[in-house]
Amino acid sequence: MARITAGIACSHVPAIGVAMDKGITDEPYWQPVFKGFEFSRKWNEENKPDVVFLVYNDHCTAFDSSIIPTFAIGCAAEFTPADEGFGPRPVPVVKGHQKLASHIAQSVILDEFDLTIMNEMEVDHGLTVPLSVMYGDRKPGDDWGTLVIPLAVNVVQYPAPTANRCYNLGKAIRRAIDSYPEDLNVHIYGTGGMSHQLQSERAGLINAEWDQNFMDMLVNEPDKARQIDHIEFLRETGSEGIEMVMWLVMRGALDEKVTEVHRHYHVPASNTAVGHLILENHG
Amino acid sequence: MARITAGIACSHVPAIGVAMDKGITDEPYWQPVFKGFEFSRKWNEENKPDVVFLVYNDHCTAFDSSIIPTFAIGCAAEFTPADEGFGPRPVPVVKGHQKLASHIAQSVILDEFDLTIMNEMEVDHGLTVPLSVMYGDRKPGDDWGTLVIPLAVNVVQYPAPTANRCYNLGKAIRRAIDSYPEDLNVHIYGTGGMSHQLQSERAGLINAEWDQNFMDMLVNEPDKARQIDHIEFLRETGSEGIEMVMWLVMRGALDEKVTEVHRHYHVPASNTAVGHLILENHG
Amino acid sequence: MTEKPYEDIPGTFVFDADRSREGYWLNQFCISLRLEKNRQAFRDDPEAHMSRFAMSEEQKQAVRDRDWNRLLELGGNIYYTSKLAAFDGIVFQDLAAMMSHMSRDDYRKMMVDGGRPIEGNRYKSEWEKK
Amino acid sequence: MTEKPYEDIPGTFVFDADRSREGYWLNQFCISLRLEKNRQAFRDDPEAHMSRFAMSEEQKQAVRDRDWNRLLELGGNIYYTSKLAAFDGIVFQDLAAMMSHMSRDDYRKMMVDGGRPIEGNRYKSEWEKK
Ligand SMILES: [Fe+3]
Ligand SMILES: [Fe+3]
Repeated sequence: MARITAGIACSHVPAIGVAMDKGITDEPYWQPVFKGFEFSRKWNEENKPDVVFLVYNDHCTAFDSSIIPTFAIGCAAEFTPADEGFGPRPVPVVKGHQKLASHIAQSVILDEFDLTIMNEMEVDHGLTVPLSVMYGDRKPGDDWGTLVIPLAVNVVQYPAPTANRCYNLGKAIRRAIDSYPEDLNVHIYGTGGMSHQLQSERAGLINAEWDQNFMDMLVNEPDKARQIDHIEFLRETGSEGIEMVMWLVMRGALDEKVTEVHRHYHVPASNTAVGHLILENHG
Repeated sequence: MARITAGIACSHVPAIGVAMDKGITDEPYWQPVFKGFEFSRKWNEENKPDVVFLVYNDHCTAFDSSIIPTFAIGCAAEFTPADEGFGPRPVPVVKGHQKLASHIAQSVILDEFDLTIMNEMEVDHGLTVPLSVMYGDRKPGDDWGTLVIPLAVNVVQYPAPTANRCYNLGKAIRRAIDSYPEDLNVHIYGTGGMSHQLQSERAGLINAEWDQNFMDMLVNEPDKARQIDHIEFLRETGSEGIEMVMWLVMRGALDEKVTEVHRHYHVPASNTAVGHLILENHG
Repeated sequence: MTEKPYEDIPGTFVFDADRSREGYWLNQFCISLRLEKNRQAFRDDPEAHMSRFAMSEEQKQAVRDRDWNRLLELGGNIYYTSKLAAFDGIVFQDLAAMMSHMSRDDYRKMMVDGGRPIEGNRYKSEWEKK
Repeated sequence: MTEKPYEDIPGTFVFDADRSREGYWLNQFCISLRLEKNRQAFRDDPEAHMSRFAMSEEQKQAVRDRDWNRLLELGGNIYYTSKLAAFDGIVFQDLAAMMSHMSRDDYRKMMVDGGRPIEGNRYKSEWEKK
């Protein structure tokens, strides 16, 4: 049977990708950011998944204003890294797992989650940066080393889905994966965050104390974390901190009790607080 | 306050539109179909809504295989009748109610329904035929006589949302409309059905007894109707009978007890059993 | 990989994810005929227009043959394939007659008489007995 | 028509349906710059490229002025307007500095020192007192 063995939370700051693509990760500014990923890459090598279920948001790249899905699952054979305005990132094409993706889509829709199915989709830094964090440098001709099922969540136009809804979607994804007959090791990623505001006069807002509390709560008291409402995210963590609802999807797909095997927190990467967790299921 | 005063169920058989567009509704084949709409047009004239919330499905017109939203709400200023392969229907452009549509979208998403927001969308016979049924002949330069908020439901690729999910979405739409401060008379349409199969060797299947029972149940025992599962729709009412889940959205948005002011049932229109109900809220 | 409780319904293709995946480019080809410029391209050079879509040779042959049930079997969905029928000027009722191997008049009469009955048409086992 | 509990957050535009509606064509213009052919068109003739989108004159002027906060005020969303900034070769951190009326170095230093603090930045009332 397929099983989810671990959940990974990870900011997806574009500048992290740029630092890797330019090979400047040893510079004093970036060194502490990447230091915290060393364990993760080693751990990932030792716990290789067959499939990554990757929850992220599109940043007005694949989706323009004409269509805004709350949850969009990628069921295509592959997903091309998008040009976000300065050429596509020099990283491999992302390969999907079509059968598992369709199985999850079907199961979750019958479980009364109203997904949008994407049979063609480009992917932006929201998806490729967390893969770069966990898999290290990969060039366009390379293989990422895993198959990926993308789930794009609307966090750009208010309202995003609630934290509670995201958490429950995670539970439904778990049920779907648990019922897939093939033996597959699946990791689930919740990406985005942590506190950051990219816009207007409050740009640069960081709330480190809130971020650390959130990580504690997410790990040990998810039933509390899923009650955080939109206004708290917006006020306390900046207008783009709302991305953290995506961490709840990941957490919902894990066991009630998990082991935190790694935590990394650093301010800043560009405008953003970088947060990162690796959680193992006991199952 | 805005309020939903009535629900209308109506098949949206393309041939009904064609018969109107060609002016052949008096022919013996069509006469009994349109006879049953005479009351409806009179009633509609006397109970004019400001806005119609119209639940329908797209028949691979606005959405191709690349993207399949379970629920897509139209928030655009207007919706153009689409070319479905033989030129667009000669009917007016459909005007939206952007503010109410956005209000409903926001309210329903916060209520944990995972809508896709459409800011540009063409509409096919699924939407325009029920308007033609209720509003009679209208030419491209005319006004439909109402604003329309379209909700497109996936019933083409299995699985459609469950009847239960559709019913509960209706309830959420009701809460959203009830909380809109402007005085507006809103009708809600559930379209599609009734029993029909358009494909393969079982094409032409009709199950009149089931259809009549379904109408009884929908009106008086909606809690039973919402438990009908997909396999029953598919087996008993044909592969395209699954469209009837959309009637549940309409029913969910009405009071628990409603008055059935009109019923019309006729076989056939082309390949399909035509069913039509007008239900009034007591509220 | 998923149970399919609907596989025992006779004479019916339920368009699920497996079919959708198989029929993807066939259906994208069919929906292209929604627009007049593509209808013109297909009229002018059927093979050239078909070659814009990554269909299998079997799917292309079924298009050439206008083998309506075969198109469904190869992952086509009726709302897509009916756009190819519309291109040929075939109305939906006549398409339904062809798919169910009936003459136009017999099919039309069956519908006017109340449609294909549900009795005997719920399960594949009922058809096999015939 | 809907209550907006987030309207009391200072220096922040929450991109809701009202803003999205107002900024629709501005944002569609900005996202067009995602593709090189449109960047080239905008480089070659800014007015001609802008005229392909039904922006208001105010929105066009804010584009000409690169008035980044005004663009947000007129319904722009940062993920869209940042594509205009990318077109100009402005990196995101420098854009953030401009929007918050800080020099590049001051903004960068603020971030390295832990970012803009939450204390005093939760409510508009806190800013008005300053
Ligand atoms: Fe992000
Ligand atoms: Fe239909």
